Amino acid sequence: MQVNEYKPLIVAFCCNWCSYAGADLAGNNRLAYPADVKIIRVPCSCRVNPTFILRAFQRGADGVIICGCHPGDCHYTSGNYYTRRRMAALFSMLDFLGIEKERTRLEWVSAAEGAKFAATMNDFVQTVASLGENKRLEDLRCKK
Amino acid sequence: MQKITREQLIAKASELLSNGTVSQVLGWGKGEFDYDVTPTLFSSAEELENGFVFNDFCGANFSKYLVSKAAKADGKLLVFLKPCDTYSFNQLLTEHRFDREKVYAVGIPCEGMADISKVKAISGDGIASINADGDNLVVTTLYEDAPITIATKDVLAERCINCKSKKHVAYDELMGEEGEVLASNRFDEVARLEAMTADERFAFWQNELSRCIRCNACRDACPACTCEKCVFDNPNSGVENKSPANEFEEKLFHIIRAYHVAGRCTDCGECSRVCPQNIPLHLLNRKFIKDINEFYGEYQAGEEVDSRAPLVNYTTEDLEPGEVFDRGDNNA
Amino acid sequence: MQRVGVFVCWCGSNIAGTVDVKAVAEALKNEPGVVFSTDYQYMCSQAGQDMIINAVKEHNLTGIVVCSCSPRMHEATFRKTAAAAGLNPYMVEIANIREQCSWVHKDMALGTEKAIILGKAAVAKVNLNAPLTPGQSPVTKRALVIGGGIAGIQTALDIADAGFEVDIVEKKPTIGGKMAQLDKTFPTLDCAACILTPKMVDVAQNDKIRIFSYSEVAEVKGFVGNFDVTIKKNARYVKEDICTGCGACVEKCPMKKNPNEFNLGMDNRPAIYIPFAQAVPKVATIDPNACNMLKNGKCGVCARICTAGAIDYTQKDEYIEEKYGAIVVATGFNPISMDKFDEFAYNQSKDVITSLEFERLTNAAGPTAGHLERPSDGRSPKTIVFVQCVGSRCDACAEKGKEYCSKICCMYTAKHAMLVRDKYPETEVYVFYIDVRTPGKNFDEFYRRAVEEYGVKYVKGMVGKVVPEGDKLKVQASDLLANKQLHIDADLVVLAAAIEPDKSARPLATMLTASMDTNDFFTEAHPKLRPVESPTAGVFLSGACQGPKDIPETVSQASAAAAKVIGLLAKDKLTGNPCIAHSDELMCNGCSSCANVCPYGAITYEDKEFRMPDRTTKVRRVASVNPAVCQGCGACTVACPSGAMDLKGFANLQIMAEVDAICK
Amino acid sequence: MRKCSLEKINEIFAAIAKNAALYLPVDRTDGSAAYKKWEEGTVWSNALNTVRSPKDFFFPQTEDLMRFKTKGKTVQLEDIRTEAEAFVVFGVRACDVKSFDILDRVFLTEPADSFYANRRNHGVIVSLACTRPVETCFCKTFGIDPSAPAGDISAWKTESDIFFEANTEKGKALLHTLSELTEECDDGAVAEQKAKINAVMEKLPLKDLSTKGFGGGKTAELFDAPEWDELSSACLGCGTCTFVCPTCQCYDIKDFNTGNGVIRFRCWDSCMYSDFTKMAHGNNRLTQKERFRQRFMHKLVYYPENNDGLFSCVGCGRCLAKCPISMNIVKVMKKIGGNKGE
Amino acid sequence: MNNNKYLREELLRQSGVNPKKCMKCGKCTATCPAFDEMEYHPHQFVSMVESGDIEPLLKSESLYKCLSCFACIDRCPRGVEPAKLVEAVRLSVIRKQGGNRLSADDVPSLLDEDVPQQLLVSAFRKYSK
Repeated sequence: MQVNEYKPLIVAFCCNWCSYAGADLAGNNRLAYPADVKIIRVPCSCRVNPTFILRAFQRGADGVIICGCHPGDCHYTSGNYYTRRRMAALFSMLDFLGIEKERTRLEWVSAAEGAKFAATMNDFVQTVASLGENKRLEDLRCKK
Repeated sequence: MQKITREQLIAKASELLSNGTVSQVLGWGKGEFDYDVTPTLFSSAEELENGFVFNDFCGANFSKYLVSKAAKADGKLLVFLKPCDTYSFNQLLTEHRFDREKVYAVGIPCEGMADISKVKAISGDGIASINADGDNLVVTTLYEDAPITIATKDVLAERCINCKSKKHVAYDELMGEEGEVLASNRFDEVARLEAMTADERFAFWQNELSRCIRCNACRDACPACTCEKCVFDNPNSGVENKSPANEFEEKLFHIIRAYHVAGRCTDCGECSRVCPQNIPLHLLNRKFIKDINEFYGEYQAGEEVDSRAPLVNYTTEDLEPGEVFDRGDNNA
Repeated sequence: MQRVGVFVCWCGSNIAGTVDVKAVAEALKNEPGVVFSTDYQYMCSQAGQDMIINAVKEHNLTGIVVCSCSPRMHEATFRKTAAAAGLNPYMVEIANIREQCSWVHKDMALGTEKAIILGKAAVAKVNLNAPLTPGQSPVTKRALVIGGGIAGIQTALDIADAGFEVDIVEKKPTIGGKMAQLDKTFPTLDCAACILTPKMVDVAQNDKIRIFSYSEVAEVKGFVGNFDVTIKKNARYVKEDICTGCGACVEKCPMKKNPNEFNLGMDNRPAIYIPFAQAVPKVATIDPNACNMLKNGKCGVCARICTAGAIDYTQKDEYIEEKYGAIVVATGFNPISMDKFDEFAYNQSKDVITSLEFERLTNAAGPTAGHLERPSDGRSPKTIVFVQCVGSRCDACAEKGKEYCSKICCMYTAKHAMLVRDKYPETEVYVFYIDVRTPGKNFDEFYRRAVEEYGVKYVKGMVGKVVPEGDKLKVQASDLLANKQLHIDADLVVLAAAIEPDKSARPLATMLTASMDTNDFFTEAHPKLRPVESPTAGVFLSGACQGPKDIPETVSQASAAAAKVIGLLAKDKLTGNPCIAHSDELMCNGCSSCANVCPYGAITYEDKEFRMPDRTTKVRRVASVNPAVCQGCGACTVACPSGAMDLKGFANLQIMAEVDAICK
Repeated sequence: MRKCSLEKINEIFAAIAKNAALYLPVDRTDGSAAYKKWEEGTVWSNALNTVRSPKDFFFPQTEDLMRFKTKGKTVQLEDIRTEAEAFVVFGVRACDVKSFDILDRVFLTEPADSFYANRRNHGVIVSLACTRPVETCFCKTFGIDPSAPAGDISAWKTESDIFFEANTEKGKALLHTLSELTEECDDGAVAEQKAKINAVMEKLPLKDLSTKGFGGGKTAELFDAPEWDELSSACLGCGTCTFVCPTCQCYDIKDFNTGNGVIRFRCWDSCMYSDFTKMAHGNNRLTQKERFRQRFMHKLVYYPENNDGLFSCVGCGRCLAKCPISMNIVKVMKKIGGNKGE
Repeated sequence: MNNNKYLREELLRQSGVNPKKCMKCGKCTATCPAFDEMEYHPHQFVSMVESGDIEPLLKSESLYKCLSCFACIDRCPRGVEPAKLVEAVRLSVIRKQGGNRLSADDVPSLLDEDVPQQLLVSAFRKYSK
């Protein structure tokens, strides 16, 4: 392993009912993914405010991923449908501002999909790592 | 030149004042020069005669004032609404921001409003007077001996060039003829930016937003931004800030500002009109509108009262955020 | 800021194997607010919990962070521990350093580093925690059942049996629903009336149950435990409490030629009628569209004949307001209209009928007194063709029909075919099927008997068209197994029409803020684990309003819904989830964005007077969240542009603090 | 007085830029002008007015004051003050130059604001006499002669030449470095230029605007003037006027938590904002009317009261041009001042 | 089979038919007025194309017995549109060199007072390139 290998910082917002449980299942099955992924538990993916995502980037995150129940399976029946619209709009806007679209992602991971959770995280970390450090949405004050 | 005249509007306002329909009139007040008008409340025919103006520079959208002024008015408040203003009017009604019973709305036709900076670009600065003459503006300046004639259509504000509708979607009474919803090219500039590479877009916005001085004029003039307290002014919101300390905060403010009005923005263009640094802020709003139209079907905020804004709505078949970018590689 | 205690669990070697727990405890000592930090082998053990309780007392802790397994595992445990230590249970935060750290990262250094960061995030969050108390609301110990079919009847009986009052609202003049119209029931072939009518009588005689027949739900307000319902009792022009159901008026009414709904229009009834002999309540009803007295003020025969004086031509619709703790929807189903299926000539020939009409035709109480006669000429049919899947399993884009399988048709068709062959062995019976679906106890055996013992001719294929010709119905069909086209001269064609939810369900769903699928079936709170509850708290689902169901399934769901209702009504107070949304009135614009996205209708608006800075007052519309209804998803918090709406336990500032801690 | 042909102006700029950062107005694509750092190829704008005033160089919109580093539970204070680099602001109008008199009285009065003082000490202002006053100009109202600007060096531009006159030691030193590029001359051409400008000044629509009725001691008279209601009625409460104003000097001090410490910084604030000077009890000016009144009372009454009659407006006209609703100090002065009714 | 795979894709693309939607109810065949004339029936077209067993269809007279009455399209509960598939198979044969079913030379012999001109025109369109 290289000593100075670039380690991206990934913030993952996971809904309590599906994706957080999916992450737990990945743990139960010992399915490894990089420690760069830090999970924040939210009741539903629809709790994720765009400001949280921007804040993560400001504070030095290199990628932000939101995970929720599959469409139709939301614990709250429709929360993830709102998430889907909000994130489609937000991600498109970030892209419009020239911010790498690969740094943001929305994935549906059910409580039974531990393997999908690990695979998704592995893929996302790799994608973000290949982009390098987040320069376009960083706040230099937080790096001093 | 506007099809409706100051005199007609004063006559209408005076009539409504005298027959008791309204107790106050929200109109354009005379400024120091021929192009600077101030939204003003008038209570009598005399006040109107002295201070009311209507000319090619009456662009300000009055709808937002209804939130504060209608509640305070004793009787009904008369407001003159251009077609674009009526969309904001409806949107505010949808959001229960003022009492419809307190307002008497008169729809007036609009031929497009002039942008004084475009006038100055042609005539030079030092404007002494501007008068409308048919389809032209006749400008005299401190430096030119002869009056300069400028075609009004050459100095229309950006938002008027791309006017989306000459049709009023709300009024109690209509003066002049009703117009049509127009097929405008208002998304062309957004499409042009979309066609750029991400790097080019980043450079474009970096340049534009770096000029922001966070005067909040865009927000404060916006008829969709009527929050009792804006998150950016609220120390408990976690995102409060007063000045853009760096590029991040410039972006944060403008992304969230546009996001908060996404689906509610009627594309009135006030944000760009009032920006002292001429940042094309309306492009951010239009990007959201364009996306919403393409993702979820055409939606015009304010077209109908009580319509549900797309971001507080959904269908089970909506596209995934990942598919947003698959619709055609816009970097290709 | 809190006085935080950090407790790092080893979980034996589960955590300690890949995370340096001592280093984690040490690192977190330096976090703001942390006054105590330690580690232990099994934090969830009694010894571990005692350690927490002692530390709380010794260090005056106000907040607890446990770095351990997933909160889905032991959050409840540690909340109880906190409560035992005298803290508010919601002052606990868990850092998941097992499932989401030690088990997925093999490198000790990386694992430890991440565990510290997760711990920091939990500390940052707990510093902003506030004690939360679940809201409590009283429960009105009475249930409303909407729909008086077998689903509603069973639910009502079960609830009443548990000692709670139940009201049934039925829009027809009698309860009984579809089952009352059936002849026999599969797979046992016992008579529907024989098993249903005793239950109807039970309902009528149960003093806990009130029946609002010929009534509808007009308005629903309130929330779980506290619904305010307005019931519209349609004028039936007969005083229910006086009418004895003797039937003299029915006999004497001169306006006899009105299509009899109960027999699906296959015979007539008078303007004043009792739907059937076992109707409950057994009282007459006047059809205002048929009664000459009501229409023209001429007649009055029934009033003269009624010795009890029950007739009241001046009766008006009546609105009754009642309070309920729970509402059960049991609005049932109807066969779809056959109007669009021209190929089967339903509208051209009286001898093409639906299966429900067939039921009436074979029912002893039906228009033919149970003799199988062709509706057109009364002859007994010699050849009968049954067509399966008419309007079921259609393409979503098709203009006619439904996408789903109606589920009950295979079995009732087998029943019909078998009964015909049993009673009229000389009759030829064809059943055209796509698949025969018989998943149920004794179902396939039943179907096999129809084929093997009763000689019903099952043909794999579909009827392409039916053409009336003379007194015959020319049926053109495919026999896919023989690769043949069949031409049958039939006397009767019976269509297994798809079933759909009752039309009253959609407006009802809107009133209840209960969600529906695209087919207008009510959706369950969870398709597998909460199949009899609607996502709207306090609203339960019984029978075919939730999806196609046969009788045994309906009855079991009805009892299940009743059990859920009983469970709810048995409580004196409802304790909510304290992690719910709340709105800051000073910040709220009243724009309705939050209410638009709320899946539960938990947000209402009221006009409130506010004192303005300039000492004037202003009335503003502001949102308020009903704590009994809110489930705490947080959709509203993001929809709210002003940030007035926030979620307790997952507040904006708390989540941002977590983000900050993770990213620093 | 020294002069130089305009043809050689870029050589002048290059010479200045050799020793100091040089800022001058440059045209932007949107038709406005803004100060930019000069580098080879930068074209000096003919426009006089810039959207933002040169006060930004001495009192920037945000400025870090100090930093705390936190490690565990220890806090370490970091002094981040540094000597400002030498810089020259070139082409400052007479009105904008005057604004520094006003800012100096606020920031340099003991206890002096060391951040501002630092920049003032290292900055040289080269002013430029007006060449083309416009309709929004009213500097004369405040006794400013646009043809005779102050500054470390005053400059005049004619069709062909540019003239310099040093007023301060700093100015002399800078002008001295330019001696090879400039030549001594008389003030004939300058006098001619002055006359030209003054002739235009007579044509300005706001030439008769007077400060009559304002100044120290007028608080009681003006504070409760009924006109404030009407004047402030349309005010949106944005900060445009404040932020383009060369004399507005209010700021807020805020902390930014970086995760590893705290940056204490100051940033411009606007008395038009609802969260301006927020105190423990909340805000002391609760309505937009009060906030609006504060701005103009400060400029026209409070400031002169404390500063020997000096008004804190220089008539630059920026707020007239930029206010989204075209409400401005001129309208206020006309409505409630001594010119009332004129 | 590779060739068939290509042909299958091509037929599905041309016809716009998705045979996977078929639930094999046979209503198309039940309703087909040309059933007796046809060797392969509408439902067989659907299932055979789906399974790639297309050769027999290419050779079958059924291609020219289909009346294109579209009854099967109208009646199909799943919106599969078998007639479009029959059409696509027929076209794939006709469009090959020498594949014309009806050539201009054949027309004079078919002329008959009882046969409407229109019928010949449409037959010509249907059976040749």
